[in-house]
Amino acid sequence: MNATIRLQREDFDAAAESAKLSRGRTDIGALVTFTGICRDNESGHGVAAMTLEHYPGMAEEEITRHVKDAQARWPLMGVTVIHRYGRMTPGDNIVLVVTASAHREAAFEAANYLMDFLKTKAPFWKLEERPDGKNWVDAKSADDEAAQRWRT
Amino acid sequence: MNATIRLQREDFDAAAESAKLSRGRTDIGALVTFTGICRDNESGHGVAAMTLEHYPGMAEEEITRHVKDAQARWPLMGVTVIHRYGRMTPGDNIVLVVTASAHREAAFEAANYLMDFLKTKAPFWKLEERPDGKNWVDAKSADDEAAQRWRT
Amino acid sequence: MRLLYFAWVRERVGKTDEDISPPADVRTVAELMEWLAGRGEEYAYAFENRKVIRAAIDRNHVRPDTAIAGAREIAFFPPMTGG
Amino acid sequence: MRLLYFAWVRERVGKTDEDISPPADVRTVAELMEWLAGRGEEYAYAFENRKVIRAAIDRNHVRPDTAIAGAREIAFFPPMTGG
Repeated sequence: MNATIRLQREDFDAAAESAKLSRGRTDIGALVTFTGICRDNESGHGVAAMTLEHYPGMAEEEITRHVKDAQARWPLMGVTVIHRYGRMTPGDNIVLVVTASAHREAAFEAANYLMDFLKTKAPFWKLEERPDGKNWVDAKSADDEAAQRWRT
Repeated sequence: MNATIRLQREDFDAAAESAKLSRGRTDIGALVTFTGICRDNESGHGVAAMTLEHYPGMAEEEITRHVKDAQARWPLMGVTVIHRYGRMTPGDNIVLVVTASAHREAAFEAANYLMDFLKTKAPFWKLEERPDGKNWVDAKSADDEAAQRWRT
Repeated sequence: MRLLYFAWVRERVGKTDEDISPPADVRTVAELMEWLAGRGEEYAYAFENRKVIRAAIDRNHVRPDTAIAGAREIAFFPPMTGG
Repeated sequence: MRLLYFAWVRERVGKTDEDISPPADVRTVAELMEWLAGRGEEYAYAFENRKVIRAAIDRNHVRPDTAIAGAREIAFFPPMTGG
């Protein structure tokens, strides 16, 4: 299994990362690419920028654990997870998950699973710059509930 | 809502199509790209090539109906569906679904929904070239069951 | 009305499309398939297992008991395998 | 042992990390937070609502009742908001 996990300040090229997983292979039937992007609006208030803080070391380890879980749950031929940190403005890429499998369900579910865990378990924190000042984003109970559905 | 639906013999550029949906926008938080690829193996037997036949006119109409359904079910900011027809060899792209939304669940679910319907309702038929001759691919009951889950 | 055939239904019938005028007592999609099956060996072969064949009237999926009155274009094909 | 603070816990404590030697009767993560809260105004503020603060020992998420014995690195932070 081809697994790439990277934390970086720089932007990523979703297309190039996704192409890397499938290039030259004829056994992959389904490729899912999820890109999370910085939005200019969160629950009705404007967002001028966002700074992502992370716990170096633990972030990589935690993502690696969940990538291994995903590999154990679904027959994957490749997984790429890239998470950025630092300051981003609306329209900037934040996170990339790419999954490759013979079949579409495995690719969709593994990508969904990894995103649910990045949201709730990977040690990252978002500081938003709003019109009324800086604000640490609250965790969403909807994200916790989404992650709960994999606990079977 | 930005919707692109194309049936074509030529290959597509998944990266360019996905970039087209998000370029210059700051309201999109999640972009899901699904690429279906021709595999060299199907249920244990080799596949040298595959020819996709379609019902011109109805294929576009049927996909348009399901894209509209998806727009009604989820808050989407953009959808692209491209389905190829003609002869393909392993590693070739077959189908592309891109969905853009503010939130990841909508983007994931809409892409999944559209793929389930492309598999079971869009008028396309696959003729495989196997070592033992040409063979029309049988519809899979797993695909019908996957499509059933959206009927609520 | 115009008939269209796809995939192995097309291969068995031996043509992609044709214009037909079925008798007035052929009212539904199922009755049309039965009538077609009686038109010769290739049709009998194409429509031998009618339960698996799907139909569309004017580019909309329909059930076997759907009336064909007013249809301009009726298509017959196996279950779809796109995506 | 080394302590690390992230996000608003870090901002309130006013530092990213420090080395500490808590007394022997501080046995669990919850007891460590209680002890830290008594170390001054900034700690009292950072740990005033201890129920929402999460902890990791040696880079693994842990519950408040987890023993801290043998830990090299303990981190405190709010619920994660990555992805």
